[in-house]
Amino acid sequence: MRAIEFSPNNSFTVLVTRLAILFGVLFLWWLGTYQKWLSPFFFGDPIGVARRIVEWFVTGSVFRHLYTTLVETLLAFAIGTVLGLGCGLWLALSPFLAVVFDPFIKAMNSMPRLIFAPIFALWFGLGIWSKVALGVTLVFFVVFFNVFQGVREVSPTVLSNTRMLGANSRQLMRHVYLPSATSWVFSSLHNAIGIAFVGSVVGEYLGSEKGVGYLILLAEGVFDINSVIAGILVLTVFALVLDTAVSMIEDYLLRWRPVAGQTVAASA
Amino acid sequence: MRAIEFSPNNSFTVLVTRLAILFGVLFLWWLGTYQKWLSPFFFGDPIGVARRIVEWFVTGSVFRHLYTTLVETLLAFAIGTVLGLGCGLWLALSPFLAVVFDPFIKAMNSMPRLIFAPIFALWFGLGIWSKVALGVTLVFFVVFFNVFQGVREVSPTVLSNTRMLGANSRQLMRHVYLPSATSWVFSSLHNAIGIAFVGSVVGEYLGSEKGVGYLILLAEGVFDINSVIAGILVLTVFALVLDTAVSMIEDYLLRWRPVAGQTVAASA
Amino acid sequence: KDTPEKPELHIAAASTGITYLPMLVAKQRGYFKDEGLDVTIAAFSGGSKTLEALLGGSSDMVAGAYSNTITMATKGQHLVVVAAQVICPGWIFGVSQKHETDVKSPKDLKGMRIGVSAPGSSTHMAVNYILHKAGLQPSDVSIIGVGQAAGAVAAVRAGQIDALIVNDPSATILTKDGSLRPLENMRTADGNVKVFGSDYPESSVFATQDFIEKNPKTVQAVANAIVRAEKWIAKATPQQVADNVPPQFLGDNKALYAEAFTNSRRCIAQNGEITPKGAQTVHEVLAAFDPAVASAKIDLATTYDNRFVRKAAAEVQP
Amino acid sequence: MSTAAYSVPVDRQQAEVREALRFDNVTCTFAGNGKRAQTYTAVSGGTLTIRDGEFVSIVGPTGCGKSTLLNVAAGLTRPSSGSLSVFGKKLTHGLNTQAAYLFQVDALMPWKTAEENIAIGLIFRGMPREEALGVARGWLERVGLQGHGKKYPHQMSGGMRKRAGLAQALALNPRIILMDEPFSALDIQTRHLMENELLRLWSNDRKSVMFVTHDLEEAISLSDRVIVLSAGPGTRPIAEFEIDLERPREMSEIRMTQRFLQLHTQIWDVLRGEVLKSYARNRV
Amino acid sequence: MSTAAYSVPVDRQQAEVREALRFDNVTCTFAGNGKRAQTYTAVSGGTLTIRDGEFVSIVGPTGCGKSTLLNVAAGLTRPSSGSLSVFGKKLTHGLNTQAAYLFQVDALMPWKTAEENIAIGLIFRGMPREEALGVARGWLERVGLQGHGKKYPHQMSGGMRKRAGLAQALALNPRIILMDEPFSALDIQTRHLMENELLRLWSNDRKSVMFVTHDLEEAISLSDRVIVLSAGPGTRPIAEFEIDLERPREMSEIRMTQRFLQLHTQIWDVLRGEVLKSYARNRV
Ligand SMILES: Nc1ncnc2c1ncn2[C@@H]1O[C@H](COP(=O)(O)OP(=O)(O)OP(=O)(O)O)[C@@H](O)[C@H]1O
Ligand SMILES: Nc1ncnc2c1ncn2[C@@H]1O[C@H](COP(=O)(O)OP(=O)(O)OP(=O)(O)O)[C@@H](O)[C@H]1O
Ligand SMILES: [Mg+2]
Ligand SMILES: [Mg+2]
Repeated sequence: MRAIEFSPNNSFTVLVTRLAILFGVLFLWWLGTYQKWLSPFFFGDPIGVARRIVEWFVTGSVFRHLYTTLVETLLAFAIGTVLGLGCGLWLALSPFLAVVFDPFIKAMNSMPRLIFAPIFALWFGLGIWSKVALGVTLVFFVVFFNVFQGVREVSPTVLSNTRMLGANSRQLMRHVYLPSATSWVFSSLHNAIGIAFVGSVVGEYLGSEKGVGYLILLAEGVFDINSVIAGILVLTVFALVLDTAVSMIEDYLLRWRPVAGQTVAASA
Repeated sequence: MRAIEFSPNNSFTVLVTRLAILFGVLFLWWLGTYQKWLSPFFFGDPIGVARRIVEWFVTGSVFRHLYTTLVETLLAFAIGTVLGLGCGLWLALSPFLAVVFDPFIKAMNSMPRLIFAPIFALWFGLGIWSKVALGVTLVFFVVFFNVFQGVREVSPTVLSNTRMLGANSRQLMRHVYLPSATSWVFSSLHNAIGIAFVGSVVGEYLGSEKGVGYLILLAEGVFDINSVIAGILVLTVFALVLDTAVSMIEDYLLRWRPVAGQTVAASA
Repeated sequence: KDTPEKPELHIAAASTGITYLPMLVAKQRGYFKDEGLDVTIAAFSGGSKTLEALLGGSSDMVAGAYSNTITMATKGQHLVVVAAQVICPGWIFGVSQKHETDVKSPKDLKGMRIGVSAPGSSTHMAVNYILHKAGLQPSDVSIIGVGQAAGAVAAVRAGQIDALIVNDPSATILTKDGSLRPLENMRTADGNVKVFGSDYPESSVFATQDFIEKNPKTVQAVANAIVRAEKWIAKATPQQVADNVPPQFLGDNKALYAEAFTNSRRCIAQNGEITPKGAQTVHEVLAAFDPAVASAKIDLATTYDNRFVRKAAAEVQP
Repeated sequence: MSTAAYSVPVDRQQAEVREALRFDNVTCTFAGNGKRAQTYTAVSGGTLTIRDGEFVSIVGPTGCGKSTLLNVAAGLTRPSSGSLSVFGKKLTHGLNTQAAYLFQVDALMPWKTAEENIAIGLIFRGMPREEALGVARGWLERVGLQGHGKKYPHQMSGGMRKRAGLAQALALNPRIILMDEPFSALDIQTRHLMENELLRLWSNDRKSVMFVTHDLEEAISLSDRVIVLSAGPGTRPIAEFEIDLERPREMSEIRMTQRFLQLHTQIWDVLRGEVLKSYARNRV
Repeated sequence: MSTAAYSVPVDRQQAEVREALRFDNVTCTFAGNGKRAQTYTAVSGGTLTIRDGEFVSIVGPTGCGKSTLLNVAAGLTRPSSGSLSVFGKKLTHGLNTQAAYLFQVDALMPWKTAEENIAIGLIFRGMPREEALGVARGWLERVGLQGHGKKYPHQMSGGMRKRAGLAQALALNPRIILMDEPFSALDIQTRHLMENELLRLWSNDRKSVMFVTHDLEEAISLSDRVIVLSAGPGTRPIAEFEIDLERPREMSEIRMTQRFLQLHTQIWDVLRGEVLKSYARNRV
């Protein structure tokens, strides 16, 4: 109807708008630092950052750091998700334990986990596992709270019906609770991906021998803000890749959902 | 039927079990440090911690720190929740913008925010506002992802019906989206409370002149692990108080929910 | 040459600034390797974290402040310095531009906000000591932990703190543009003596007594490499130094690094030794504010062990 | 009941236009599941008209496309081709604001009590809350739910929810009423009471009603016209019957009249054919 | 269809016990909203029996408590007082595993297609997936849904979902069948086909059926016995009618017989009274 259709399904418009925003922000950033409105001391400059990223990849010096951080993140994400899912399901299905553990879980969630970094270092060493542990403590709770709630939101009728059909508790889990909680789980996963990255980088930042957080810590010490930003940007790209993967799984698992605009357009 | 009924509604059994767990853990902790299975350097000892807490409250020295941290946390929680709710609703209702902004939001979520602490300090000063800002960046995403998803989960039939009844978008928001997303919102709030505390403590940890995070950092600097643990415990208690308040609001708002065991027992 | 007992050595570094140059140079110029060591330097965001790594067993040695060995002695942990990296801490204690006129000496700081790297850290102790000498109580000022890097620079420039104690390169950045006017300069021998009355060992390399007993050859190898690096540094030009620091510890501003080095080079130790006087001074500084240190009976001579560096000085050629 | 002041804005063209709803060659094709899946054409070339003030019933085999047509009439489903006109104006986007729609499935807001649910439409139209609740209580009584106004939907029986939905739609006093099997969950006696109530309301100011039902007797006894849909897929109206029974009609009596039985037989013949066709087609 | 091997375990006592379901003085009181709210007693002192192999219909005014009784029979709702016995055994906890239950509202799993939904009960009983899907496809055909097996519930019409639910429950070949208005969303012709199918299944091995309906003709034509419930609150069975029509019965014909009309009138008289009472009571 209009010359340009601002529809979420028009992937061309979406892409153009995204790029416009991206380059707009980059331009403002560049302009700000170039014109000294933003102190280059804190904000670096886009060209320097780009140069740094290219250099990292050309010399290959970044790979071992990147590899470390990605491994930590993926492990934290996977372990945290599995634990969160497991505990969420388990507690949601045992109301007594849920009520008993409720304050303990909330207490643990409100503990500033950064402070445990030394204890993790004690238990898991300075290698990747202490960072994974930190990441897990962050990811776990995000997933846990959503799974717990998701399970309780299962439609009582569908649940009753499935029980009447003779499902045992394992089958109920697989055929009712999990599918029904799927959108809750994925909502938390989108958050958890970012959190897992935060966990590993912060863990590295507090003490490590390699990883992007280590790079950032060193760069900060010598006021190399461009490297700090470059490190963050590189991680962000990986976070988006991971998120896309999660979204694809989500779309597949939620294919049974009603979608808006169910009728096929005449032209299709 | 059994001598003791392990039912979530039996508040006596619940309390006893909780206390049993609590004291069990405390006892193990005490035993571990007393027998030197756990290094007292890392794990302190429960009696020292208790003594420290009592001392803090008796001398009153902790109050100004506690006050600071609580104010920061509450502000971060409130602002983060409002922003997360606002953006979540806004984007969920404008599919085009949602699709466009999607990668940007995910990117921001995966940035290690700790590293921005200097920038927050620059923008917001070293007072409470930089800690609030840090907390907000944490709370925001937790709430955002859940609200965003919650709004999309609204029953299509109820939505269509309400639109047919003539609701404008503000009314749809108030009478359909918000009530329907309530359990999503609260699921995220339970997580967000903890996160807000983490945010303020970490913020204080990175640069402040008062607050519990400052106390903890000071204690860490002189290896006074008992004070570190005492600080964490005091915060945890406040987190639980805040969480109870949130749960009460939740119960009130979700009073329309079907509850299990709808029939009144004969004895009642 | 003896082969070290533990060739794969993990050193936890509290910082990787100028005062840690001997270690960084030793690593970059292959001195550790020459001694048969494969050293990994782990960077930490503060001194307490390195100690936790050490006691937790995930690091073998720590590059950190000497004062830590004294504090830890009060906790029953026996740490021993095997090589000093500096003879003065390399700090600048200054006031921000805004207070340039009204603060002429530390006693004018009453009621102001003072930035230290972290509450409870060695910078905090030093500030306490300076204030104490000026007749102020710790409660007369607010202490804010702002780190040693961008956070500290930002805090001074934005006027969020009135005074700051900081080392290089932040010190150079801040003094160069006048954001910070030094009150005390602990980067020179004179300034250092003015504040503390003697040497003030800070950055050094230490390990647990246990480790040293079990791995004397390894420790000797470390001492050899550090002393060799110190000797090399003593003769090198700032440009050479900047060229011999691993790039990730340097950033992309070599000129700044060279300049900061010039400002701080007087502090770099030449022979890795800790003097009894210096140790005494550090103890006094700590004892003035930490009752635990004041009351504990600590034999300072057990907190450092100069045997290794002396042997190294005799053997090692730069 | 003074709901008139709050009812939907009255169209200027009303007087001239004689057609409340006009389906022009409407086709609804649904996408299948997955990429390579077949589409399913529920309605194809559906052309029909509901005149202003007319009560039209739609009957047809189950699954043929009646609800789909109602969704099109409400503006909730956009046809794949063809168009819908409301009082002469093409509905190209948005909902049909002239219509109230009683859905086939439960559509009450689960977080509102029965009376709040009924009042909410009026509140949307700007009636003060207290007044709206007053009107809602009147409606509760009319649909036989007095005393149940404070119950939440999950506390009501299926039939009670249906009646609350009915009250919710009718309380708005709309110009067009779309109803999808409103009385199927009610016992016969209650159903007659409701039917009478509906007819009374309708005769007051002659709304246009599009009424989907499976009960042929109900269709005949209420309507001015009964439209029979063919079996799906590709449903279209295949027969129309003018119901020339006299009004006002009394539900429990009219079914015994000669003309009624005659019409019933006529329509039934057409309908049965379609149902059998539909069943056979599915059986293949 | 060889579902027998996977059907629910057969009770040893079966031969001796003649009562499939026995409600003993069952009372169901629901809590109101809020602390100070009144409770609502839906069923009070309900005593009734379904004999083994008997087809019993329950009729009553809308909202009287029929679904509540079925929930009690299924073990989903625990009565406030009184008890339920299944084949002579008191059901004190857990579900009634001998029964299949067709709910009044949609209860299909929205994340499974029609055929998966039908097959799932068999899969729960250990039948291999492929075999279960094969059985499910047979059932799809029987309920007239062939060709719609790959549709998700939201892609089906109301009547189609009901039929899928019917197939889901019946595919399990249970000893007790609880049905809550299974055919109300179907057109008459389809309904007759389904009713015939149900009777055919039932007569094969004489299951016990508890059948809730609003359609008195349906109740009479299917059942051995029709039970009329009183108007709520405090519903209880007030009348029972043995239906002595001969079997096998053909749906479309039986309704014309003399005895049928006679029974219809008898039951209708009782029922109408209750409905009017219920309506009047609500009206106050
Ligand atoms: N979203 C959808 N996607 C795919 N097919 C659909 C969708 N909605 C409806 N259909 C199909 O369209 C046909 C008509 O459905 P509709 O709900 O209009 O039937 P109906 O006439 O209302 O039937 P009933 O009397 O059972 O309610 C059905 O075959 C159904 O499967
Ligand atoms: N959870 C509940 N809380 C409170 N009241 C309830 C609850 N469930 C049912 N009731 C009440 O119990 C009564 C009987 O409900 P039930 O669903 O059994 O009726 P029904 O006979 O099946 O009616 P219908 O024919 O309309 O389906 C109703 O008045 C209803 O409001
Ligand atoms: Mg329909
Ligand atoms: Mg019912």
